[in-house]
Amino acid sequence: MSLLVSELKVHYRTLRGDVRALDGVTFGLRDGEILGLVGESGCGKSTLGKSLIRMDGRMRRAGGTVVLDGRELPIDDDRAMNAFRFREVSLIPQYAMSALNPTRKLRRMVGELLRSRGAPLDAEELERRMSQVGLPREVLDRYPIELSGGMKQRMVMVISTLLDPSLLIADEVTSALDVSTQKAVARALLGFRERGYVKSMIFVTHDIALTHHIADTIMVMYAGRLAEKAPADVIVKKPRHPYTRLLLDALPEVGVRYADRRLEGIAGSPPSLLDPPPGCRFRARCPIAGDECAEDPPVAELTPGHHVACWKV
Amino acid sequence: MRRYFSRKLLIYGLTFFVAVTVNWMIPRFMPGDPVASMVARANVNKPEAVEAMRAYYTGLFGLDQPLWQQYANFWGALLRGDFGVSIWLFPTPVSEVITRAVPYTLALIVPSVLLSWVVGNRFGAYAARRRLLDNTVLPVGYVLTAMPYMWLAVLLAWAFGVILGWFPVAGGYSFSMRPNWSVTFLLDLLHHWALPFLSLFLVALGGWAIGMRNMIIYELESDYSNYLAALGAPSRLIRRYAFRNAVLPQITGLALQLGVLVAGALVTEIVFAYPGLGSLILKAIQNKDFFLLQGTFLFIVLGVLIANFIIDIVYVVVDPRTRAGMAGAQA
Amino acid sequence: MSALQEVAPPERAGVRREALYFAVRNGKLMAGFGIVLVLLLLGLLGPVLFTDAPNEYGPQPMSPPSAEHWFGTTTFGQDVFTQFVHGLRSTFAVGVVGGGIAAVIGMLVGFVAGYRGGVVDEILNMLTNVILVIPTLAVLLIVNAYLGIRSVAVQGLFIGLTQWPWAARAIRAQTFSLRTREFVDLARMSGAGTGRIIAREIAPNMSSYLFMTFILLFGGSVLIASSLDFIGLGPTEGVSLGLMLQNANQWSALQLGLWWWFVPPGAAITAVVGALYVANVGLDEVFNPKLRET
Amino acid sequence: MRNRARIMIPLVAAGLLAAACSGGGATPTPPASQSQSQGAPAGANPDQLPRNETLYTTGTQWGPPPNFNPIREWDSAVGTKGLVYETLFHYDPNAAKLNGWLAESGSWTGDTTYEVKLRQGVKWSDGRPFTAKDVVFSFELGKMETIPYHHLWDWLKAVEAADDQTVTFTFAKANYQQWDFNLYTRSIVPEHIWKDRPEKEVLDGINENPVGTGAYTFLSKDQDRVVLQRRDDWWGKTALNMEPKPRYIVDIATPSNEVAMGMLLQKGLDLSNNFLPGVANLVKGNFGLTTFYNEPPFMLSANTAWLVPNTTKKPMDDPAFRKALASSVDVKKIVEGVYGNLVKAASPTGLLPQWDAYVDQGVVSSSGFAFDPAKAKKLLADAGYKDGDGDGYVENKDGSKIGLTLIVPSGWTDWMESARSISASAKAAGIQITPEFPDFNALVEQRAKGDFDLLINNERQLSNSPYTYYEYMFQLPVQKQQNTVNFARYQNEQAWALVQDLDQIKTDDAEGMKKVISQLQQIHLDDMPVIPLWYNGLWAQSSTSVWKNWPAAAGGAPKTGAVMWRNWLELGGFETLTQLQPAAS
Repeated sequence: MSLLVSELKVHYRTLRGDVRALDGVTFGLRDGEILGLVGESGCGKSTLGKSLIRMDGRMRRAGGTVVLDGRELPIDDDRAMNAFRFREVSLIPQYAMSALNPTRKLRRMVGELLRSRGAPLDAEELERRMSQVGLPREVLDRYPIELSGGMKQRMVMVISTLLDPSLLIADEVTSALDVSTQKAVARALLGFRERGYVKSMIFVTHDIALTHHIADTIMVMYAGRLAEKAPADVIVKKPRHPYTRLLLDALPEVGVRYADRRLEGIAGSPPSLLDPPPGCRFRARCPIAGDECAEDPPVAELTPGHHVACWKV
Repeated sequence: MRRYFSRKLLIYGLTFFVAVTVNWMIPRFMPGDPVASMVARANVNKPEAVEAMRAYYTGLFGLDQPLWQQYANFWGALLRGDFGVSIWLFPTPVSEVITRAVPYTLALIVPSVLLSWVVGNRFGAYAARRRLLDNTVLPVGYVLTAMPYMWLAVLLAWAFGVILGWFPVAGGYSFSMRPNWSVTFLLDLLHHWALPFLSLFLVALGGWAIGMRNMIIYELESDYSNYLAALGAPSRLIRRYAFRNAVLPQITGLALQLGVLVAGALVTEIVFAYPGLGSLILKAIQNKDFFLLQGTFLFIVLGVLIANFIIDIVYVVVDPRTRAGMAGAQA
Repeated sequence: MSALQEVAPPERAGVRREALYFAVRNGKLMAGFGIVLVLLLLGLLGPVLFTDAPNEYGPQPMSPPSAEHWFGTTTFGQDVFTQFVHGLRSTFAVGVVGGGIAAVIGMLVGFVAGYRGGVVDEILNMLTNVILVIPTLAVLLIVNAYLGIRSVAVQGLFIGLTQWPWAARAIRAQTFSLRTREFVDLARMSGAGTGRIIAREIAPNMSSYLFMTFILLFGGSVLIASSLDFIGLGPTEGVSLGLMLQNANQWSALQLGLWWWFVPPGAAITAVVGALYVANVGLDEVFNPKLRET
Repeated sequence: MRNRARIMIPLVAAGLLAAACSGGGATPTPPASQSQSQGAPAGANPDQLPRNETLYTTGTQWGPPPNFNPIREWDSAVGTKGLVYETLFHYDPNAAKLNGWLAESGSWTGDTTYEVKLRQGVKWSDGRPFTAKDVVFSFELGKMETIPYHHLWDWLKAVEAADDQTVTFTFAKANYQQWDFNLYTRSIVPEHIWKDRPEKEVLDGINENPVGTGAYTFLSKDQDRVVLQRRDDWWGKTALNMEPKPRYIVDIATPSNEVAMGMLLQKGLDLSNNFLPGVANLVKGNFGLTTFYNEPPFMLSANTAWLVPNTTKKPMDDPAFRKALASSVDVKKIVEGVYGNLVKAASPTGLLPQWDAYVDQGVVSSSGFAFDPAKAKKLLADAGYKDGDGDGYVENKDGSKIGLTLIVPSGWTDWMESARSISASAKAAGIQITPEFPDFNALVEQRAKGDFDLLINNERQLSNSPYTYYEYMFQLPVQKQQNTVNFARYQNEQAWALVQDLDQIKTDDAEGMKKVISQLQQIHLDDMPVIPLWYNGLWAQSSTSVWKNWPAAAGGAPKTGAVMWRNWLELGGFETLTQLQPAAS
């Protein structure tokens, strides 16, 4: 196991109290595995992604552990985490378009970043990796403003993986791109794994269709909890959790078109995570909910690698 | 690049034209007749002599010509560097009166503006997101920037000049000195310069510190800062980048503030009897010396325009985005 | 923050309630507005409660602060506190008039230039830039000399007329970024005119920004007015804090030990303007969650 | 950026030094032209003036020294006349007599001829001898139409040099009083330098390197000062047995009174001729400051401040109204409240205390006035001014409202306060007066055109004769523009004839003068063309830290005025300098 997350609880401090954005999530990630993390807005997938690399000021770990390559990540200790960031865990942020300092030429910026982390800049390696994603070396002598959106995205991808991190978190990297670019990004990510730039990857998205192309395993989250986790094919072809099924039903044809909005097309809305009611959180919207759903459903491993949190399976 | 600068130059040229025209209009709008007041101050009590003097001065100042002629003459004289003759300091040419005063004003304004800008930016950048400093240094900054220049200046003059006796309260250099290049004299100059400089510096300092503090907080919350933090970059690097980017709006701010800073310098000079343009303007106002007024204002406008242009150039050098944009436009 | 919004989708009322919530808990905002409010009340009620004419000579010249004369008296026996409350009133008046007029012009020019763009923008921008560099003092001088009568309101008016350019610039930039937004497009497609779009769509979306601009203009006007007063270009009728400073200085108050004459007016200007600036930062934090201290 | 900022700071500092130094370095006059010819003693051009040999003065010049032209008696640099250029005589107001200066003596050799004997051995600062030709040349400059003493030639017929030491003046009409005034007022300039100057140059020239006969020469000048250096070969040392004590005089242009007060307290200033409000407190306290008197009014008197009514307007054209107005003004309140007792209330005639001998007490006691609101009301009522509408203010005889404005220049704070005070006390008598503060220039124009109701004026200084005072009051004819005198536009042929008669009386005929002056006083007090308010002080605050023996009323101290004002050095200001003693000795 490369990554082992157990019973992770992360809360947001807000005016009205703690929002339990992540409420006891357990899962593992094998070496070389790409995990697709899907769910509708507010399900906790972004919180999970952030928690693994950099919590923001209002996030707090309420319990649970994260172990990466046998070492526990001090996720709620911002300073201690620095040792792991970039080298062990890295991030391709959602905001890749604006992630680059506008007033530095890229070569200098990358150099300064690496030096600040005590790693020398291997210009040759950098240029090689850039050419692998189709970036000419001249890009390094430009300012970010001189690059197109796609170029910036690819540049960020290259930078983030320069130190060959064990775990890469790709947070909604495709949502701002058009379909063909999305595919290119997906291919590039796969290429990174093949060449060993990254060991494993968490691909956070709400686009279940795209995930299917890239991920080995897909994890569906709902309201801060794991709903279902299984190999990508299994999730798409034989989903067991009613929520996953509804998600997939909402798509016209799997793998043909992604339809962002459809995910939220399911009637009703998730419960408030401020003070969530006990029991299954999908209960209120679930077509097959029963009395037993008033209690928290355990996560059951139906077949090896296929975990579902539902009383009805 | 050429387009950018020619645009800027057009604006500055237009401004200069408007300023010259406005300046030319000042005396034509002012109540009272400068020749009358001048003659009154000369103690001539024979009516015939008064008339002779009046005619003489009116001829000298060109007030008897048609307006358009006066306006044309004004431009002609201006281009020859002739700002007319001061009435208050008759018969000294205005250009001479100004050239004598300008070094003092420049010596006061340039260092206080630049230093307060540099130091204020440092302070603000340093204090931002550091709770202790943010809660101690910045309130001081707010108080400083909200102070009327002359109030602080008078308090400083009183405390350090009259009470403690550490600094002189008037003059550009000791009244016992004659200008020379000795170290003693230079120190004496600095001694007289210190308090006016300090009051200008302090008030401006607060403004820049606060501006920078607010600016840099925006930058520290920006995406590139977050990305760097996520990659474990030390806060030193992040702050450096943020500072660099926050400085850009501060440069623009410098250009915007120039007028206010000049006004502050003028008031401060008056308080400390510093022999620069400020004291001159006050006296020109009081004595209705409109040639002198025109000259000083024109000079200030010109100075501000030049400063603006320098800032434009600096901005282009510092901000790659303007250059990149221009490179794109050319390609 | 994005997580928060995900959890509870925002509604307008909610946002407003939240702003209010943060507002009352923002120390900077509360302290700033608190000070301004106290001084404002003093300026509004003071002249009513202490009806003495502020320039009336009293029998006890040069007396230090006492129970009878809270801020002491001037060389002429005038009660400094009475002058002070009257002065506060004119200072607020100058701020409101000057800041208000500058804000209105700045908004008009900024909105129109930013929204219309093109030639209109070019012309307005050039006008703005030209006025921006001309030293305010020159214009104010002509006006002061020409009009002769210098009331507080006229002073405020002309400060306002010369102070708007930077506000216009800032508002133009904001408008520029707003005009391509969806809701503006929508309004345009539905056939709304320029004025309507500006009033209904653009202005409300930057109302907090406009308010903060006004605060800065207010503070600037107060400071400019005090400088003018000090040079002797102040209102000839009535009392203002700047005139008090000028008088105290001209009559050598500090040298003669009458600190109570010179210190309060300057301190009050500093307090009003400083408190407004502090409140402004507080407001910024309220409207802009990223800036809140964490 | 970090590195750049670090470099920037020393750069700025260096730039400042360069700027400041070029500022200082650019301004001094090249001293060579002055020192070459005067046999400069060693150390004549010190870079730092020794404090114990230097006198620091202020209160005359408010800005950069504009010119060094003695013809421009009203705005030339301090000391141009009196220290650098000299006059034929000085006038001693205490003894009321002329003292020979460049002239050893002068006398009327006939009814219309005056002969001046000049001193021997007087040299211009360029080494050339001073002769009768220079005197003739200087007075003949007045033939130019724009020269301030051009009118002298209305009654002066000829000036001739009988020999090198004798000058004879021949008059068409002998105006004795005016002539004495001219004798101690007009500068004598060197013919050999001035002879080729055209009229424009004579009147408007800067006269950059003045060559005079005086005890000082200009050493340097700058924006805010002029520095004068004593001539050790000055003729007066032997001829007059006088020597001004300060080797250097630095006259400082302070932009405002409060700055002067600050410098005085710092002991950076020896003599301040500024009006320093509240200085009474400092004199009483232990600040090392002295004034002429150590009690009110602290100062000698220099001129009279009048309330001037425009007698061409209703109701100021009515003497009864003017007298009522005079009784309504509470001058004491102004003296105490506004000036803190630094000025003295004027006597009803307004003649300065130095002219007390000319005041006819009989006239004053029968026709004088004093502050008396009841009397003012009665005078108004008797003359037919009644408050018909009950608003507290009287109306004109025809029932129309009286609303007068009193103008004083904006920024003249003491006068502004005084105007407010006058307005308040007139209100008590039922006269409505609103103070207004136009700017000085506008006021000058209004004053010249007669476009005003009331104003305050003090433009006549102490002189050798009350003649100048009454000339101011009564001069005729009234012009469309009244620029310097008779702002009230008061027309009284008899009074003007009397003033001219006074001019014809020899200055040693005190009784003859008194007789005419008594008649003039009667007219003044009966008709009140101007209302005397108070005597402005000869503002002089001295610090005793470096120089002592300043003029004072008490003990054996000098009785001259300690003053650097223009035209006052001949009235005792110079003599004061010769009486000073270093405080250390």
